[in-house]
Amino acid sequence: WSEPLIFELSVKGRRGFLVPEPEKEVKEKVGSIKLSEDMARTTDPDLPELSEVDVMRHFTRLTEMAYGVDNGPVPLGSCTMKYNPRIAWEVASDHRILGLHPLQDEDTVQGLLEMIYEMQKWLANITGMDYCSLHPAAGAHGELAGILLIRKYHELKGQIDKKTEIIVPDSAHGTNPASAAMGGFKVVEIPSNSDGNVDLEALKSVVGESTAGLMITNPSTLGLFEENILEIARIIHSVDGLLYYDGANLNGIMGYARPGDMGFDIAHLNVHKTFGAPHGGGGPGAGPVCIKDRVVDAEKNIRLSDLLPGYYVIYDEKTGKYRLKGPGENSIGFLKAFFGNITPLIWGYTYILMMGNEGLRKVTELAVLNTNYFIKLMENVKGYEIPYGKGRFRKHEVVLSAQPMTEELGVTAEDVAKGLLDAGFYAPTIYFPLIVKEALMTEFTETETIENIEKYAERLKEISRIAYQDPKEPKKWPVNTSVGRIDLIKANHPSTVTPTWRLHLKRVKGEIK
Amino acid sequence: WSEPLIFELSVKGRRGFLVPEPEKEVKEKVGSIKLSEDMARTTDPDLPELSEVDVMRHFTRLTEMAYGVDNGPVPLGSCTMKYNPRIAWEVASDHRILGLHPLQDEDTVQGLLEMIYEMQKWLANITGMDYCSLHPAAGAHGELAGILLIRKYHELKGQIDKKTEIIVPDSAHGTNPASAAMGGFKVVEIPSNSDGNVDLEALKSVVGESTAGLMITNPSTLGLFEENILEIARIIHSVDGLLYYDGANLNGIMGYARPGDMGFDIAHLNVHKTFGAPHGGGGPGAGPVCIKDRVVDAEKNIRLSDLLPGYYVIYDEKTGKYRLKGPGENSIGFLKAFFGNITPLIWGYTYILMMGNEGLRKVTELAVLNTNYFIKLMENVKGYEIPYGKGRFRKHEVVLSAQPMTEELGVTAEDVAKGLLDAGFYAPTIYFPLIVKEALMTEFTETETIENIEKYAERLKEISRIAYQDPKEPKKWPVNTSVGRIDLIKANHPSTVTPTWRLHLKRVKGEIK
Amino acid sequence: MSTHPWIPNSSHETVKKMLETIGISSVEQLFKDIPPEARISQEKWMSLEIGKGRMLSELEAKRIIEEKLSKNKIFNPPPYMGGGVYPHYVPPLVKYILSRGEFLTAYTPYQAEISQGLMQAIFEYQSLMAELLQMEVVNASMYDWASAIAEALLMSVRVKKGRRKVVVPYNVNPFHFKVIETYLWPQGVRIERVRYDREKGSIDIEDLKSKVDSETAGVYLQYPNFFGVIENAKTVGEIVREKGALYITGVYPVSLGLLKAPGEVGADIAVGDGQPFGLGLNYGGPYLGIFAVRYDQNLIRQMPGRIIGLTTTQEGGQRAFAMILQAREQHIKREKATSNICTNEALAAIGVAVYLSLLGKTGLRKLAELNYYRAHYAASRFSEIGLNRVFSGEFFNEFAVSLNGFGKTYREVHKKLLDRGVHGGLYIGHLYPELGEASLWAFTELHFKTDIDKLVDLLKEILTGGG
Amino acid sequence: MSTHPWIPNSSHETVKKMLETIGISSVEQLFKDIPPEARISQEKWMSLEIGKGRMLSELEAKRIIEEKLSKNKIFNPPPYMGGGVYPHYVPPLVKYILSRGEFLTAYTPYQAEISQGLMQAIFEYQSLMAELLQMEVVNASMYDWASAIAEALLMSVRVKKGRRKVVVPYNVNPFHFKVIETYLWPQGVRIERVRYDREKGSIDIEDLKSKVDSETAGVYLQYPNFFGVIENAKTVGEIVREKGALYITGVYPVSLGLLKAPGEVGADIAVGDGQPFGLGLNYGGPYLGIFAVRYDQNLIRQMPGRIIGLTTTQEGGQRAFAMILQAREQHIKREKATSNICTNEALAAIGVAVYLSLLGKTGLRKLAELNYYRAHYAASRFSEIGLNRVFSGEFFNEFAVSLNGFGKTYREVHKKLLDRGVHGGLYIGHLYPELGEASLWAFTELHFKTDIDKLVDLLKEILTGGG
Repeated sequence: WSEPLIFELSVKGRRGFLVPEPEKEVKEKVGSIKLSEDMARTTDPDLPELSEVDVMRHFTRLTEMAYGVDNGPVPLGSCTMKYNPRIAWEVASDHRILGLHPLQDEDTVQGLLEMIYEMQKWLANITGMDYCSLHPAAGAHGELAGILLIRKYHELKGQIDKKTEIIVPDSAHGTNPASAAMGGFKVVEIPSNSDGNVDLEALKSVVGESTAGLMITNPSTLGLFEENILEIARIIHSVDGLLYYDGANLNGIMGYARPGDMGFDIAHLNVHKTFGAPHGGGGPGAGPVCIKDRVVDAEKNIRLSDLLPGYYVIYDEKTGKYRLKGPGENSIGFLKAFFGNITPLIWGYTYILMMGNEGLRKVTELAVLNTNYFIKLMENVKGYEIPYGKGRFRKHEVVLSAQPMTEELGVTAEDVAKGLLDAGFYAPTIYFPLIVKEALMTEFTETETIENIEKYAERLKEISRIAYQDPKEPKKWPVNTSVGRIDLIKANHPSTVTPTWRLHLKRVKGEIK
Repeated sequence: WSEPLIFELSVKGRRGFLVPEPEKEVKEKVGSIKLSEDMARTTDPDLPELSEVDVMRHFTRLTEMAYGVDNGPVPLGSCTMKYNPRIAWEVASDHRILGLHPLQDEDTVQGLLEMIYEMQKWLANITGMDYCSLHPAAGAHGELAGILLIRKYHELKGQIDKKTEIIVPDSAHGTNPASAAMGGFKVVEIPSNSDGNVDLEALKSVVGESTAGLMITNPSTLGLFEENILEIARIIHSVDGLLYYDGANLNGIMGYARPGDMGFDIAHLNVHKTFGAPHGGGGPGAGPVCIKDRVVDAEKNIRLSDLLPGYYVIYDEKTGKYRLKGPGENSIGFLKAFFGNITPLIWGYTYILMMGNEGLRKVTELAVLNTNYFIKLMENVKGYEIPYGKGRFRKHEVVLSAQPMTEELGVTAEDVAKGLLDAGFYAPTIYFPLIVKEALMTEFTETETIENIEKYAERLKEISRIAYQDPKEPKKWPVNTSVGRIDLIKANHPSTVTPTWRLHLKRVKGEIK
Repeated sequence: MSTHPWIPNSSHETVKKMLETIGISSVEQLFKDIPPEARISQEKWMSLEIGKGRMLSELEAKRIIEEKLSKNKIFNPPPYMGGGVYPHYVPPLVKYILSRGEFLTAYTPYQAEISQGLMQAIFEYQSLMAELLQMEVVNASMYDWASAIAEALLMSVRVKKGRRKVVVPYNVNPFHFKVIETYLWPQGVRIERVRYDREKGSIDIEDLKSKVDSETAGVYLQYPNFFGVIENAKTVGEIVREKGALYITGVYPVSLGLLKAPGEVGADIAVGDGQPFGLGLNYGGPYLGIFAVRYDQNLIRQMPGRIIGLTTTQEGGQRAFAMILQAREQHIKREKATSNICTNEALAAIGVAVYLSLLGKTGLRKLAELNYYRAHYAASRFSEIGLNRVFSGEFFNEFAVSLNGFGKTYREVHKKLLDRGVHGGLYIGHLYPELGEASLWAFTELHFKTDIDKLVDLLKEILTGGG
Repeated sequence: MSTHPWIPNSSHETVKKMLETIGISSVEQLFKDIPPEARISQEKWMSLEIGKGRMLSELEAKRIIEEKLSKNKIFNPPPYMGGGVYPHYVPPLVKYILSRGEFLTAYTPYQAEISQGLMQAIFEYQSLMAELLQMEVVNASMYDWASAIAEALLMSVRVKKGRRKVVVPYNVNPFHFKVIETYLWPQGVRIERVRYDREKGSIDIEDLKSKVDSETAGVYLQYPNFFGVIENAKTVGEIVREKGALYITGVYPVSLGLLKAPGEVGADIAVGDGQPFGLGLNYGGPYLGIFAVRYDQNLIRQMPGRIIGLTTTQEGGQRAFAMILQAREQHIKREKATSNICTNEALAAIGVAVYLSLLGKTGLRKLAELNYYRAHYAASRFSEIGLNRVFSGEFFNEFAVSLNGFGKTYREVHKKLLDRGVHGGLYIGHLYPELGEASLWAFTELHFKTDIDKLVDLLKEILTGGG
């Protein structure tokens, strides 16, 4: 099943949308359009010409060639692909939100501001932090905010010149080191020990004067709770470093532990993971950043909350109105032009409103129960192993390794993944975290049914059986998807790389090498 | 690809929806639920237990195993499967319509009443009739209304005892005779001549004292305009019969001819055909019934408009408000409990508003152009023929016959239809009208693109080629659909007929033979 | 002339190509067989009031429509009004599934192989409804409750050949009764009415007994009845069965979370409206006529409407769905069909299937309980301000009260409530003059305790205050 | 404890089964490795303010939210306000496609074979945008226009190794500039500002020439600029190119129906916001940062963000799509990545693809013309009541006016408009104190002539009236 490109469907003279003519009087008063020759566009962009019918059918068909949580399990580890409740879609796409201009008079958006105000509070309580800014547009954006907070903290304390390093465990998400680098820091990686915890000795050996902070996710990408987190916090704080919490894995501990209680100074959250907003095939997300309001400069009365980015909603007791508070002089400033990504935020608002303390705790419990039930089902399955933290319970996710199968048969994690696609499942995250070879990082969240978890495990076992019978078989997978395995070399080679149809056409015409 | 039944997905203890507990004070004040033993339900209905996630996935998958205009061409003849504009969906599903109770105070629904008022007027103008009632819920419902109008007309004129027959051409939709029978009339069928027109001599031979009226669609189900329509009207009116217009095929003449100008007294419309409301897999529809306001009883000042069913919206000049006018004593009364099917009506309102006179005429032009272009493409294709009205232009549809193929090879219209499914098209209406053997009744409407019409014709030719090469091949079709050909004998046999899962289970348990 | 987004081939280029292929020079030629007297000239056509004459863009149309929609008043909470359809919560998931083009823009599934998903969904509707009603055979829907009763009564006349009378109590929904009259009139079927007990509000059993006889083809009973009072449908059923008539029960399906199902009280045919199950109010439709019969070939053969059945493929025996028993329908049987119905309310039926799948086994009972509790709380609070129930019979979520004695018309009270942004109940004094200034009030899960308390406060103010 | 609809396994039965299989007796045991000091007790947790504490049903939540949403004021026509994002029409078809779960609930298409539809849609976004911008390489989106500029400037520093200065005029969007500052600060990149021509509103070319030098890695120009004035982006491009810096242009994409595209004025990088193309306003997001470069391997290698590419399958050469050039991204390159961005605005990009497919070749030009005409009509009507433009430079659909001389603050005027149900423009006096009581007004296809006439009448009344 394949669908032509939208450009290939174009037929001269077709229209998908009527644009009204300017009113007669308008046209008369204004006369002709006056633009300088330098700037007047002389050829229309070569957009396709289609009827509305064509557009509807084309994109309907494309959706039918895609797969989300609404289709079935998406057990991508660390992505927290939970059910995205439709009621939240209805709320978040209400025209009383869609139609609000970000610079509109505050008096006219009181309902929305109230919701944001509550959301700020709820997120602070969930994380045990003091304040949350809902400004960042994604998890990585929140991380960037966090890193900039660390930078600003040390700047304000006059010690940025020596505070040049951010420490990151080797099991960290790739965004952690990337964010640290964007924040102008050098990244120092520390290893995990066989328990899956940070190697404390290694940590101590790198912590020092130059340590600006440490970024860690807890539970880790191995799904393991960092047992020495309090000690780690002590060590980092002892050199005036800040402890940064990567909130990607919060779904594994809500209601049981809070970053604010573990000694973290800064945390970001992923509303599109933990709080049920959809991922949209890669965004939009929302990545609130939260802080403990520790003192930065007692003399000047600067606290960490003064550094937060973007707008913050406050309630004015006097007028009974909600107001936007812009960033002050010590703030890290703006990370995007206006307020945060309202649609996912309101989605998350609806989710938290409906879950409450009670529901969020249950979310975590079932997410963790699902993980450990799955682990039990995968015990002693030939070809797979679960490295690190032997015998420890996992939280939100678990990382299987297909390393035995790879070594014995040459069947890789990728092959296993394709074998899952053929059974109608999405695949887990593969080859991550980097410290696990042939990793299959699996997160069911609280959404997955026990039947699906069992079927999934069954399929993994079947893949193993097939592989051991005929190791060539898995190399043919997938066969049930709309296309077979993809030529990534051609996709990336400079002479064939094709990021747009325009480039393709130019290449065909020989206008580009 | 198959999907379990919703019952098979049930897992004890699951819930898809939280129902709040009654408030504590409410419960206290009311105490326990008091119902007589005779009437208190003691066992919950055996509905399945599923999470919201399960329900979302199940029905999402079911939609992916269905096919509508949004997926591609649906050339079902006489069904007028045109594009259903999404803007009309947005309007028709607005909460300011969804939330209105039909018995709500008229002052609180002025916007809706205004829209209905305009719609009444527009439909009257489109059809050339004087008044339209938007009460009936479907085309057949509108037909029933029309038939009852005929009955009431003759009753009021004191001639119902002799007016016992309704004349219907042999090419008519099945609803025509069925409606006439529901109206208590005897049905007299008259043949079509080779031009596709009604055989006038045959008509004259059956028209007489007992003729209550004649039901006809124009253009006919052969897609041919009834050339003698004025003469037919004269003949029917000469015996004080009423001429009824079946509006199913209005899409073939809008802006070129109006039933009101052809001598029709009563007409029904299908908003879900002509005016872009969707068919929803079999409804809801809307079937307004329109009349010429002819005199029924001059003395008592009764006119045909006094007979119309349901509510009619009038504008009260004095108060500047819109009001509902209920049926008077001479009305045929109500055909459903409240107003009409608002959602499709508002959908149609939006369609007409956006099209206007200009657009509706263009609709017809392109629908007819598409038909005749297709006919040209199908000229002299082995295995097919186009009976009746040789050389005449068709209007909204054309009926091909696969009779030559059937006679020569045993390949039937049904086989052809399944061959179309395999090519990703929906099939035409088959085996209708009854006067064409192995009929393939095809209507593209104005929606279909020229590319799709050409591909469709190409596929029909290919089917012919394949059939003449190997007549057994088409019997295997379809092969590209989610299931192969279906066992209709088992489906309908008394010992296996299974209209519900409950019956299936009872049969399995031996509780039913 | 420019191309319209909904008419792809209307571009100059494509029209030209098609005309050339056909071998004509203008589109008008395609209409030359229309007699001149029957034709409308372009000028005349363009002079008529149809929309705005010219084609509008979406944004122009949206603006016009927005101005109209803003004149509708939405109440929060919704009107305290039932009378056959009720304000209930509409889950976004139901709306979403129904918005998907694969269902929304499909036709009746004539081509089974490419429409299995649609047919399975309708089959599931039938099957879910079967469990709720405890009946074995359910059709794919009628237009609404009222027309379903009418069709049921007509069916009873077909089944009970020779019997030409049906019996319908006065306390069934009067809006339904009007439709019954319309449908039965051409067939010359006599409708006999049964009185209700002025004290309890339920059917007068003695009167019923006197009216059901060997001429009676069918008897219709609504429970809860129009006054909200729960009939003893079991007792009535016994009376009807004894006389050999078909027993037709009409139910407000939410109440079946608490009340015995039609199948449990001996009904031959069950009807009702699926509207409360996630379909919204829509000012009158689309709703969903429920129509079910118990498993009896004689009944099944006389059923109106479309039915989807479970079967298998011809080869391989894979499970499959198909339209069944079409030999009852108009497109096969024409004037001998059981009804002329074809387009029904399929999408609404699917919506109900989604709704019932969400609610499930326990949800429906809990919903019914909540409705019961809220209404009984309201009745209790009403009585505290002297607004007493007209009838003493046990009720579900709707009850009639009388203003007799307050010296005010219901209309006055109603207008004052409206002024305060609250929409009250349904005036029924004109439908039942014997009850005086009576009105009917319904309470659902959307009327919270705080709403009811506020309503009672307002009513008290209005009834006792001078203004 | 009862099962939650979003947590299927939370039923007692299932929990019990899972616990037994795992071999533990309570869920709590799964959390025993959390040090007691880091744990929160159930009591403490339950005491926090998070939602309403308990789990709410949809209908309870809906009621709470409805009350809040009703406090937002929707203007019809929408605010006469731009400033980087604009009220434009949002086609229902765009909303519908984005509502479909297959896209909405998908993740980044890591598994190519099962996500071809999603990747094709994003590839089409990239390709449509490429035609609009006349650039060959487009990424799958950044967060918004502002962050896209910041990333572009950072990229210029990576590409032009050793150059540590970027040049940004004062007349670019000040909301964007604040973001540029934030992103560039940690890298120690110097930002030099260029003055604007106080008469025309466009960039001061002489000042620009004096500031672009051999230290300059990148120069950013916005056209139309913040004041709505159309810059001569071609001339600026020549100056920038001469100094060997990267030329970054920011565009309001609707204007490209009339204005030369970035690729036509010599831009190396083009940025902008897709918001006007069917995404709505959403009080600040999600929007869509456009990011494109011309075809140059050096540029491509330094691009931030995800890119979908066209390729084939390994066998058979069937057309296929894949995420490409991932070696630039954080999940592969970690601290050496071109940016930390991963989640972007994919769904918004697909929305823009649907929008541009609908508008097509001619629709975009017509839309731009309509915006131009409406704004110029408004400017003309404004001047009739003495509200004159601050700048003389040619503009697209937005312009600044000054209240200097009227003896009123903009705030006063604004409040009075609000009282009459109209939302005026954007006050910019605090952003550009040198302009006094200046405000910026934008006009789009949603502001009809009748709206503008009404606005002018109101303004006249407010400006000349006493009250």
